[in-house]
Amino acid sequence: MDILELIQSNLLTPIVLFFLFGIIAARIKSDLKIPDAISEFLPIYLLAAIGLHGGIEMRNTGFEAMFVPMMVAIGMSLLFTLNHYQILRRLGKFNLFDSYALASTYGAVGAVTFSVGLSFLKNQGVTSEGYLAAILAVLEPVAFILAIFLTNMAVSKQIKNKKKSLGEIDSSESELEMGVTETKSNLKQVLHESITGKAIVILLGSIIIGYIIGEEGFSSISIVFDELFTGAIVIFLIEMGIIAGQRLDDIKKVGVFLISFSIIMPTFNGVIGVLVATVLGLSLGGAVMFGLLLASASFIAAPAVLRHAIPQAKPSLYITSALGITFPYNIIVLLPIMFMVSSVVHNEGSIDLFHYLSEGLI
Amino acid sequence: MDILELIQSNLLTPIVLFFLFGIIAARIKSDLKIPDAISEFLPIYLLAAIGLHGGIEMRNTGFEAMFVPMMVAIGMSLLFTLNHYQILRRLGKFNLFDSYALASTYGAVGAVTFSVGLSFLKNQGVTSEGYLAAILAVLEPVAFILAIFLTNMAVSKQIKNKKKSLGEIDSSESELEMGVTETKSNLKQVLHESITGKAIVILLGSIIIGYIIGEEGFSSISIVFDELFTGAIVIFLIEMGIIAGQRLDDIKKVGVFLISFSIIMPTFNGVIGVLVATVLGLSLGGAVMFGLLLASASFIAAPAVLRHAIPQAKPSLYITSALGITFPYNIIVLLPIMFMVSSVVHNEGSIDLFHYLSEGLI
Amino acid sequence: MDILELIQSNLLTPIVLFFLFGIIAARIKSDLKIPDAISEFLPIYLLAAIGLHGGIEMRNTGFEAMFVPMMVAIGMSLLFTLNHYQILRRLGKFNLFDSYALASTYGAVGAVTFSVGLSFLKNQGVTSEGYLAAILAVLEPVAFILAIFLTNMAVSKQIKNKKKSLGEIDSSESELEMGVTETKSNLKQVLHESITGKAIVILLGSIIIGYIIGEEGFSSISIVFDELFTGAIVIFLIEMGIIAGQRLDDIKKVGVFLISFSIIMPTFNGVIGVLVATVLGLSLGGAVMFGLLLASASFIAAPAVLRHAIPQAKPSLYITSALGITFPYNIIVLLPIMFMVSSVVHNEGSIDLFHYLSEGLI
Amino acid sequence: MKLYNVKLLTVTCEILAQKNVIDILTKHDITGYTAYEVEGNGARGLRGQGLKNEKNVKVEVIMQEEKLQDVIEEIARTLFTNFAIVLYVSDVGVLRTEKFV
Amino acid sequence: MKLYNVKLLTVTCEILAQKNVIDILTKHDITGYTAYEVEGNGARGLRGQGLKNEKNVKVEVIMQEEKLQDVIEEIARTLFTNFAIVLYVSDVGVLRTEKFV
Amino acid sequence: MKLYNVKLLTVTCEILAQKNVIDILTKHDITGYTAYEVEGNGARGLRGQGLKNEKNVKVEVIMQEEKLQDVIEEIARTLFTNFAIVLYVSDVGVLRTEKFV
Ligand SMILES: Nc1ncnc2c1ncn2[C@@H]1O[C@H](COP(=O)(O)O)[C@@H](O)[C@H]1O
Ligand SMILES: Nc1ncnc2c1ncn2[C@@H]1O[C@H](COP(=O)(O)O)[C@@H](O)[C@H]1O
Ligand SMILES: Nc1ncnc2c1ncn2[C@@H]1O[C@H](COP(=O)(O)O)[C@@H](O)[C@H]1O
Ligand code: NA
Ligand code: NA
Ligand code: NA
Repeated sequence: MDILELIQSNLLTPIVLFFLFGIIAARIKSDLKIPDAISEFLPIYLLAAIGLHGGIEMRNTGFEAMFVPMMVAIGMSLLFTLNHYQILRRLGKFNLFDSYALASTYGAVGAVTFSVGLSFLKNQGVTSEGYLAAILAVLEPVAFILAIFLTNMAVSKQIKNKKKSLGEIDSSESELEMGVTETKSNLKQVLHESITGKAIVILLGSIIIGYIIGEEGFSSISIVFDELFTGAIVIFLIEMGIIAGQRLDDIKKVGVFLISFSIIMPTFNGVIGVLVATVLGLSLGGAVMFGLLLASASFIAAPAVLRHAIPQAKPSLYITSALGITFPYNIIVLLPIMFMVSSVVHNEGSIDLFHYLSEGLI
Repeated sequence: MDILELIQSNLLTPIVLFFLFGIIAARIKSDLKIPDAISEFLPIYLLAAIGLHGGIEMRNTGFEAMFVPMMVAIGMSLLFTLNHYQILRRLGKFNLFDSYALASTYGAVGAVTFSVGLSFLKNQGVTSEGYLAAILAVLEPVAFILAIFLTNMAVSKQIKNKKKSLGEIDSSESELEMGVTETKSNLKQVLHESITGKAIVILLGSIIIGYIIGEEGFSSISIVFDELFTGAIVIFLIEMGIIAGQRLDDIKKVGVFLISFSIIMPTFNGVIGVLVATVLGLSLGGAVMFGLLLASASFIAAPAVLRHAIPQAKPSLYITSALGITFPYNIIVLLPIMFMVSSVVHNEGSIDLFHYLSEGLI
Repeated sequence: MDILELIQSNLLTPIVLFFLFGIIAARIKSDLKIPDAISEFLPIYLLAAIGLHGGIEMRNTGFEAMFVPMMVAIGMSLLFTLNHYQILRRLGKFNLFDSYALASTYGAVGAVTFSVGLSFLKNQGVTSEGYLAAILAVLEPVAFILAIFLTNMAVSKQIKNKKKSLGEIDSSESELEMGVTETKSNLKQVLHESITGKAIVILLGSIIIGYIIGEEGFSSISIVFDELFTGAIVIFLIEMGIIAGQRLDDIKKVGVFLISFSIIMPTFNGVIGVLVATVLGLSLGGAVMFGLLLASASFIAAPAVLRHAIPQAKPSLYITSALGITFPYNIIVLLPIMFMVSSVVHNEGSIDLFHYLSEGLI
Repeated sequence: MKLYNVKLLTVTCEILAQKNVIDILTKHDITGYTAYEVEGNGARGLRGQGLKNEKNVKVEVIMQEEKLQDVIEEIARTLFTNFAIVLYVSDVGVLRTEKFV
Repeated sequence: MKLYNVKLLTVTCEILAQKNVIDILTKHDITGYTAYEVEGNGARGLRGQGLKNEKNVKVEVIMQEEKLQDVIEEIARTLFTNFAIVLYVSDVGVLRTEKFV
Repeated sequence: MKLYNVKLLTVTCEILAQKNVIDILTKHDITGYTAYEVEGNGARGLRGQGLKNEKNVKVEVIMQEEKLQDVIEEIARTLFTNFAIVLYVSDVGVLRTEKFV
């Protein structure tokens, strides 16, 4: 199966089709809507299912194997966030706030994307390392914390410079100090919010519970947390499609640069991720999920964190690009591409890789 | 099994029992209630399940077989709507607006009734043609569009007559023209609303997706969209029972004529439907579902369309009769009757039909 | 397996772990929350499932066996409520209103606790008598009705005494009569509310429906109302854990006396319940469930009834102790204890009981 | 179009007191009202998280000034002691006074 | 900070009339509004139980006094006869009048 | 019963700014408030469809006139630039002024 065939066959799965259906429903201005309570519950359910599954796997395989990939993932997430910032600020000419907000949105991970990835692999009959769920949990706040830290540093610096250039005026000084203090408490608050955010809490909790109960304890709830999984994603993706569809008009406003960024950057991050994971010894499926973690952008957690941490950044930019462009691209196009790349590097060794890649991709 | 036995055995299924239970809960003024989010989600789910199922069937059987039954169904729906109007306006002495609103409520179809019908057949171990889901989708707006068109024609005519009898007064003229223009935009808006209404959109979308994915693609979500189906109807019918029960007091207000209409008309339409479908070559189960389409009245879509299209009509009339009388009658009594009729005409040919029918019915 | 092992193994089931997880999520001030619509729907679902299951069982076994245990349960519930009152009023020095409210909260039953109990037994591979669901339904209002009756008697008496001591002042007299009349209508209203309360209505309705449809009729909905049961409890217990966790701070306010009461009283009631049930001939599992009924406190129905019936009582007392202390204690510690006790008395007769108990408990 | 002065009474209270409030209105022959669930904080602590019964509700009633005093007096007398409740009154203009008795 | 006097128009109506109300606002170049679902009782009976379409909605609009008359006149003329609807106007103070046309 | 004049401050803002608003209230020793989710339209576009974080919330606070100026000043200064937010003030009468500091 070549890459176009794989994309095509992925396109014709219920998950992708119902997502596209949601987009169309929104475009023809249908009043179709999954009620809020359901669409707020589904991510919690999906994360619990992912976590339980990951925890059970880790009980079987131990978690020593996890540390190197996790450290590498954290490192790459930080590196990529910095890289995004440079590109957005220098090439994209975005202001400091938007640049950091976007950089961390793409440095962070998307739990829904991860769910779709797991379903995709299941469909391909391929498994992945259970500890990737733990990496998902740990990776969630990393990029945000970096971006918030750097934003606050930059703001402090700006303020100090302003202060110098204005001379030392008393009233202004107290204001400045207040600003810096606010900034600090800001970071502290965001740290707390990130770590106690519902996504991380349910994910980590479920991993631990999965680890404790194992296959046997899971059996009584496996129908809910395993067998209903794909159907639940389908229902959630109808709503995600509707929301993405409602945002399509805004895409024009984000500009050509950000549109390109939202497609090229995940591709780059994702393929690098697959290759690095392969080198680290992850399985075919594991490398795909590792790549997907790095390729995905956050669109549920991001606004919750960034509106408080960098309120000056425009949410219309980071939500629209992450949900309206990158998410569809990732689940429809990039996932099969990364699967292809991973298949190649897992079967044939890394020698022929770039040769093969260029054939497969173009 | 004779017809009374069949009605009795249908009465003792979970679906019907929980519906009756809902009615009783409402009558004793219990605070039992299925939360809104759940009862708004369930029809979407049911329609998705119906659509997927229909689409998969059509993939197996092709959709050429669909066109004649669909055209006949549309024709009958239009004819029946006109017939309802004459009966309601002439015999029932309802005003123009209520007559058209009621006529189209009974000309339209009920998706919930359709779901219950599918479950009823499953229970009887009988299948039906998959394309009936497509007919359900197409039939949804037909009766409304006709009724709205005719209402607007009638209103225009009334206005013109008034205008003539009053002579040409300037100020009145502009008002009249405004009226007509409003009417036109009204129809256009209703057309759009009908076609983009959530019921049709999810139903058509799911049919297409079912057609694309087929049995194989469906397998990963069949537990959600097939195995949970009957349980989901049960939960939804608790709420429908509660709402019907709350409306029982209003039944006195709708009057004896409308009560009789709400029972006799569906019976007539439904039995004719079964016979016509049998002539068209539909299976035993298919003929029942075809009859059910014509027998059913709309109580979820109707208010959404009619409040905008014919705001002068009293919703208490059409909702109460459709949900409070016709729906219970259809799922408890008429469904077994139509099943009996269909069994007879499918087994014994149409020669003995009326003889047998009169025996079975009385 | 000794009692500590059993507690430990119970501690490591998904239900208990997710409950503890919810508590932790609340303590670290996570924004995790199961949407209201879901957490309002789940008790309805659980009660429907319990009822159906009980009704089906009763169809198999007949319901003659039910009457003696039911009468005994009612008697014990009334006796225990009176006992609670004496302890709370005399030893605890609570005021009349709080004493009656708390007494009936602990005299009443908890449907969620019952659900967890059923799952616990399933996990242990033990069954219980189906008619216990009917006892659950009947027991719901009993303690409330008694407490309300006694409260109103007490209030009337107080008023009469006051009246006597003040002499017969006209204006005061009419006020008094009004008071008594209000009290009566109060009791009438509460009786109606108790019996038409959603918990009882859905439970009784489902028992009857289960009885009517039997195993065969149930098969089409067993996936929803049986196989999803444990998973649904898990989801519900996340939310219960969150709410219990939010109330942990209030526990300090309820005082040492009430904390001890919330642990000792259920233990006493529950163990007595197991022993009495065993004497009455209930099975191992049935005796545990019987004990659990008497041990459990009501935290969903109680506020709804008591706020109207005894508005002077502080809900912070009875909700906090029932949900924050007794519920966790019951499902984590007391359930295994009662199971142990029931195992002992069912296997070894009652001779060695106290010897064995003291070994097992200490 | 002329706007007539009437009173808008707003009662924010725990959800289990809604029935009591509406019963008082009914007793004074007032049938029209609007209600919706809210959350809030007050003397009786944070309300609105957790169990449905622990939420608040707002009940809004447009009424003629004459009835106002009796209604708020009865609400204050019967509900202020035992329930989480807040009540306020504002002036509003309506088109059809006949709708609001 | 100075508070400027503007009008707050509140329309409580059946949910299916919400679109009509907002269309009227749009026609008068008013785009800002706030809306939420409510339940209630009135001349057209209890609303808010049961089917979504049978619920009520409140639409609140802060606007300059100039536009008020035209808007309420049009709402009254086109919606009062056929829909469950109640409308009232109150005085409020805002900081930024430029936000409310 | 005598009604005492106090102020009702209403803040309609994006849900993620709710915490900021309540923090400002707390800073001014105001603990009582009522809040509920709404949807709406304004300068920052349609809000209330889609993701929970993209909804609005209304926060209503009854308070004494003295504190009003400081509170709205701080809300205006810290939140007006970056958040979807609207604020208005009205006059209401309450029975128990001691409840509203
Ligand atoms: N100052 C206030 N402003 C607005 N709403 C309030 C205020 N104080 C209390 N409330 C509301 O009234 C409810 C009951 O108040 P309380 O009886 O003081 O607990 C609270 O839960 C809030 O929803
Ligand atoms: N007196 C009133 N006070 C507050 N809201 C009212 C009042 N009368 C009616 N309403 C609201 O307006 C809706 C429509 O009223 P109506 O057209 O009278 O049925 C009702 O369902 C209530 O939500
Ligand atoms: N004129 C208005 N009347 C009522 N509510 C408004 C108005 N303008 C804005 N809002 C509400 O305030 C929110 C924020 O407004 P904005 O900052 O203008 O986007 C909107 O989403 C509406 O809910
Ligand atoms: Na990423
Ligand atoms: Na029909
Ligand atoms: Na008990």
